[in-house]
Amino acid sequence: MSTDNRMLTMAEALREAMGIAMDERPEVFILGEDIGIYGGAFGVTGDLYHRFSPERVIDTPISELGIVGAAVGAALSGMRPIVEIQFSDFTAQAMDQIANQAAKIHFMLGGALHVPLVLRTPQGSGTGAAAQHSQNLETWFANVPGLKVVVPSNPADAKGLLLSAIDDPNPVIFLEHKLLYKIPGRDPVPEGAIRIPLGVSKVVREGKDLTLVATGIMVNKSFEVAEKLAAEGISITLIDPRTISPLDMNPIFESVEKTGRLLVVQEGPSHGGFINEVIARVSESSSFGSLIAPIKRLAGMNIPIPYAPQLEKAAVPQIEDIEVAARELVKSWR
Amino acid sequence: MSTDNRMLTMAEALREAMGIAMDERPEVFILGEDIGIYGGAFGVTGDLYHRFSPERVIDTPISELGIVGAAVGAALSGMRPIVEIQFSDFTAQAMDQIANQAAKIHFMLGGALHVPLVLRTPQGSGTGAAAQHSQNLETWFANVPGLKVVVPSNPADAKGLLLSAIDDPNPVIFLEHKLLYKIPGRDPVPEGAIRIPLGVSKVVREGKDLTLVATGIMVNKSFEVAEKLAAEGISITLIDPRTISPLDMNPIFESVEKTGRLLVVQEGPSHGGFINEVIARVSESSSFGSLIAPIKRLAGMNIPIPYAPQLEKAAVPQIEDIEVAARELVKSWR
Amino acid sequence: MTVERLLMGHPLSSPDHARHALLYMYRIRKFEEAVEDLFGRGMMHGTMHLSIGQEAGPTGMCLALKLEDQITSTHRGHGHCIAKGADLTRMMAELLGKEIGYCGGRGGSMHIADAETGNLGANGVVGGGIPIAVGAALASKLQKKGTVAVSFFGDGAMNEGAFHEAANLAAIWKLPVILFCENNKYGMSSSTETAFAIDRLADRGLGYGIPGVTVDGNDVVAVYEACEAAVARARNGEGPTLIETVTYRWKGHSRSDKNLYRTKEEIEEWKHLDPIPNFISKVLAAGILNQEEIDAIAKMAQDQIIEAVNNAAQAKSAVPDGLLEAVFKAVSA
Amino acid sequence: MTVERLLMGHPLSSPDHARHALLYMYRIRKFEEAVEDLFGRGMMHGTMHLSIGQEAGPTGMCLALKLEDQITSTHRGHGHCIAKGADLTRMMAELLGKEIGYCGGRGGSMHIADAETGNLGANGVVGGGIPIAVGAALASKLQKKGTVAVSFFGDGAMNEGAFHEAANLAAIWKLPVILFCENNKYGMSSSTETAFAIDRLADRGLGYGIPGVTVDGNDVVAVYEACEAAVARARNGEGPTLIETVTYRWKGHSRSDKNLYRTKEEIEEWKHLDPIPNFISKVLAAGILNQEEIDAIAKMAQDQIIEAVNNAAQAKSAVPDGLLEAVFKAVSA
Ligand SMILES: Cc1ncc(C[n+]2csc(CCOP(=O)(O)OP(=O)(O)O)c2C)c(N)n1
Ligand SMILES: Cc1ncc(C[n+]2csc(CCOP(=O)(O)OP(=O)(O)O)c2C)c(N)n1
Ligand SMILES: [Mg+2]
Ligand SMILES: [Mg+2]
Repeated sequence: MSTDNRMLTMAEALREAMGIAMDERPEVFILGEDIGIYGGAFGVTGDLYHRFSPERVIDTPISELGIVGAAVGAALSGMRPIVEIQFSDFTAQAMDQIANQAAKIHFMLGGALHVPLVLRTPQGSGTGAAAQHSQNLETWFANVPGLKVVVPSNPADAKGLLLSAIDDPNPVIFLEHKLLYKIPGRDPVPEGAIRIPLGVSKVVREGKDLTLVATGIMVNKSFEVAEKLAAEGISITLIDPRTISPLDMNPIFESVEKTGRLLVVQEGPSHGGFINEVIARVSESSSFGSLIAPIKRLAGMNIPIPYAPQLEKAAVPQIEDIEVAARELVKSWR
Repeated sequence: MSTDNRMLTMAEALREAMGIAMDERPEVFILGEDIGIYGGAFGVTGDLYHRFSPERVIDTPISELGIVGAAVGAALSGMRPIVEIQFSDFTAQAMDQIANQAAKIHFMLGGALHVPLVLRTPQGSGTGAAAQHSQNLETWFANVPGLKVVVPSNPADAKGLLLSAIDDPNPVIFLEHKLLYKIPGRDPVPEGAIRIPLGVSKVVREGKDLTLVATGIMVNKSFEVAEKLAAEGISITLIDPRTISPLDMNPIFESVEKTGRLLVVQEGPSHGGFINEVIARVSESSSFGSLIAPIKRLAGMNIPIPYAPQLEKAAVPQIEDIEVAARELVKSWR
Repeated sequence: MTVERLLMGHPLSSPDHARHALLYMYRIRKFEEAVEDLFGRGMMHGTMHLSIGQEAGPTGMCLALKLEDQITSTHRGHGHCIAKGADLTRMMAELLGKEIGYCGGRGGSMHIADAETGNLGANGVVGGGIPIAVGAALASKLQKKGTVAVSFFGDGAMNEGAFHEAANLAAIWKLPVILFCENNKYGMSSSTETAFAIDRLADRGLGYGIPGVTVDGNDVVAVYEACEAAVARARNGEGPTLIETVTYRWKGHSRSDKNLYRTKEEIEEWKHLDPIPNFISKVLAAGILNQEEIDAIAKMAQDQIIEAVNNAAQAKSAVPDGLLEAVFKAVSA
Repeated sequence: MTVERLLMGHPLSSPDHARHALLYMYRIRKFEEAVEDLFGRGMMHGTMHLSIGQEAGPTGMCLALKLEDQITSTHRGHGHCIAKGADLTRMMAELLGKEIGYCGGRGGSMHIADAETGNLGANGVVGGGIPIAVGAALASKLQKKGTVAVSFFGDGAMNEGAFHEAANLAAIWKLPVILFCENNKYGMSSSTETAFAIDRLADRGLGYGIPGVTVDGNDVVAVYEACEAAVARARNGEGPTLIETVTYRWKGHSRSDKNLYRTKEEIEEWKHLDPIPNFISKVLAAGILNQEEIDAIAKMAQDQIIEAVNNAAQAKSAVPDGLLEAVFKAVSA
């Protein structure tokens, strides 16, 4: 199969990355609930259980705290575990091992040990699974020093970033929007062990009227808006940070200096949400002087995600909302 | 004792509030680790165990998830529990019951039930207890819709806010900086059941050159700076939001419109930290147009809190740092 | 409906009791079948966890409970909810995202609660309801209400820290709570053989000083008898009981389940242990009801479900207005 | 120092073994006394949790371990750390916030780890180290290393969800791990009588299918024998063991403890059960060492601690430079 037409879904791309890493390094293994015969609640591990062995794709009981803790211990002992938490909402169960143990051990122990662990988990709304199965929790992790946090928006990035995350000697939280699992990206997924370094923002498209910074699934929604508005002569630079810790601000600063307008978009609730970091960094930077309009933020409502589809949609930014926001920002601040 | 000279410590003020609430309502009770005979790890419950009974001041095993969950169940059943978590770091253990249960039940159940629960816990650095006992975790809670979050900076506010929190039919996270427990505030603590509503920011002092928004212990440090700089002719409006969810922005907008300069200060790590919300709200508001200088943010370093005192101090904003930041912002943007 | 709920007692103790037990088991069965059908036809949203095959557990348990007694339930919660006496229309309406639904369309299947019948809610979090039930029992004790709380949970939930911490609190405080484990052999795809190194899950009680009993979870009579004893203990101030009911879920864990982790034969075997005919044969043997009466009960249940579906389908869909105000209960002045 | 660490075997099996056991118990005792003194004189910062009275547990356990075997420890971790063979100067330097300290002054008492001796770290979180030890044992099994992991934890930690989930994983995967509970009767102010509804904490093993043994935690010989058997089981692939050692902490939980929750008499009683004289009398009775040799060991331990304090005190204080870079291990190119 040629590289050009490898239009994988994100689930396929993630699986490919894990398979490559497991072929490369015997110390890589996966553990999680229903990742074996079942193939994962969202089918991400798929056939890895059969391709490798029950010793390398380990099905666990329903014990998030225990399995993340076990992964920490294994990581301290020469292994490179990848833990899958079935829904990001249940990282709450494992928060001590994530935030108090994995994140802090290297620093707290003066560098004596380190924790090469990847925690992959699906987040986000849109499946009708309601408040306890639909959260975006990147804000929790981003504010914990010692964690790297990745929020991929497409299959090709997901693969390259996951390979880097597995290589990384530090704990990496890998937050996958569940609506992206089954859809192919816009770009083909390169074959082989091609890595994308953590901490490099991607300029998805360039424009001169507006800088739009979006994370995860909002990158896709924003892309559609940018294409549509381009036809109307509104030209948008779309930036996908890809890793939110560390956060690469340079392309954002550069773009803001060019466009003078900034719109930031995240799915999670706005109040105290991560995307504010982008606003804060611009506000305290010298790019601040280039702004010709107030910064605009679009984010989820400050409510738990409701069940009924018509309510669920209202809770998070939709394409139309982004369009309205972008249009307004450009039009009313000419 | 006259009201004028009741210079209580924050621990005393909190204890007084709990005692008043327990006298007022039979459904108020406290549960937590070592809050009985021991009087609490930081002495906050003190003699309440003796004044009331072991049934109303319930000593628990070391089971944070269990006791917060039990408090949720009791709150659903007509009681008004106050849970003390010995260190805020261990809210990580209870995060499912806090964020997935308490916060969401009222909304998720369509209003059928509600959770009148107060979770009190000490946070912050400065005691040499290192990375797992020194975090500021308000960012986690603020981004969870359904939680109210209080960060008191002084004994009088602490008392009035805690009384309101206990009255509130919703879950309230009450984050007490542990260095404040033993020091009296600047203002006397009124006697009796005087309540301070949640969601009202306090203008601590007024000035015309700079708006300084600080939370928790940073209010005290900022106050000292404001007083010192006043002598040099730099006049600062200091605003203490007191509750960060809900967040009352009005006095902040008003002040920014007057001063044109904004400095925000929090102890917790800057990356993705809560205080960014203040920046975001100003940036997207009409007050944005009044800014004559970039917004400045001062926050903890993005590191786990280290042990040795000289390192610990370096990790979070000190009075001198606030002074330098305030001075620079005013001087270089005249 | 609520009057009917007040029936307590041994399922074989009178025709009314037998009728009640049977009606509730049928209701659960038919409700779940209707849900499956609606999902299959794309008329329902989200996910679903059906309790077909597990009807005897909640029915037997709730026959030992008063209306004021409380329960916490699970992601697989329709059975518990029905057994405790919930309104079928409001349940179905919730699943269809309607305003009259128990949660006004905000919660869906995994979050139905019913304050009137003491149901503190289903729970999307495995193990999440266990500490909550313990807290309800603590409230009962503090308020001297004399009520009992029951936490339903699956075998899988027993490996969560929440179970452990809650069980210990219940034990040391001798709380009036029943830890009701529905051991249906699997937590999603993981079997109890792989997830436990013990054979009898009720043995977990030993580590807390809680009596543990294991019963046939497909026998509503056996379940009732164990529950009745546990409730009596609880009301007497003697503390919690851990009841393990051995049962089986006929359907996949949720819609997307391909059942790769178990055999068709195993599923068929368990279908032969259907709790409904199991109870019917006892009722007939005891001569409490005749076949005609039994058929009428089945029909009544079916009619009630059809009515619930129709009512729910015609009800007004939930609208997004007021969501922000719905997050907090208003502070009364 | 590391050579010395390699001594394994029964404490009464030779003069060297007896000397080793005694030296390590004395080291722990004297180290803690020095820490108490330094804190008292305001020369140390933070908090401290002393293990005076509990010296036999870690000493007995570590006599059954190889250097490569791993441990996870607790907030009360000095004893575990010393018993596993850590360098006393680097430990003391850490407590004094020095650059040569085990954590470069970044961790302090609650976070000392020592990769060389397999100590994965003390832990400020009660129960935090238990799943980590299980993970180390999982790594040992996956890598076929043949090493054993030990998790030290207190009675209080057994009521954390972390204990439960970790114990079950260890059991179902038959991991080479030892769950070593130091039951010193209290978790801070809460007694085992109030925090548990069982008498023997080792009974918790029953719920997981893990053998549980209870031994006199002040008898280094009894501890060693139980540990030796558990280590053999673990290395044989037979899985985990839960060992409960019954012991007592003489000092308050931490510096601020006023001991209001226990009586002076109780403390005095336990002081009579001092593990050090307890072992000395056995050594003398067996004629393995004489009094003079024993006195020399006590003095050697004391001298080693004085030397450690002096070295540590003279070392360079940690400086805040480079803290930001210390958060992550550099990604190698
Ligand atoms: C804390 C948590 N972890 C994982 C899940 C995903 N999940 C939902 S149901 C389920 C299986 C539960 O098994 P069990 O407790 O036996 O209940 P059953 O489904 O068999 O009724 C899993 C893993 C969840 N909802 N919550
Ligand atoms: C998760 C957590 N909860 C609470 C604390 C506060 N705390 C520190 S030590 C301790 C008592 C621990 O008791 P135990 O496990 O018996 O150990 P011991 O102190 O007796 O050695 C408590 C409550 C903590 N450090 N971590
Ligand atoms: Mg099950
Ligand atoms: Mg103890």
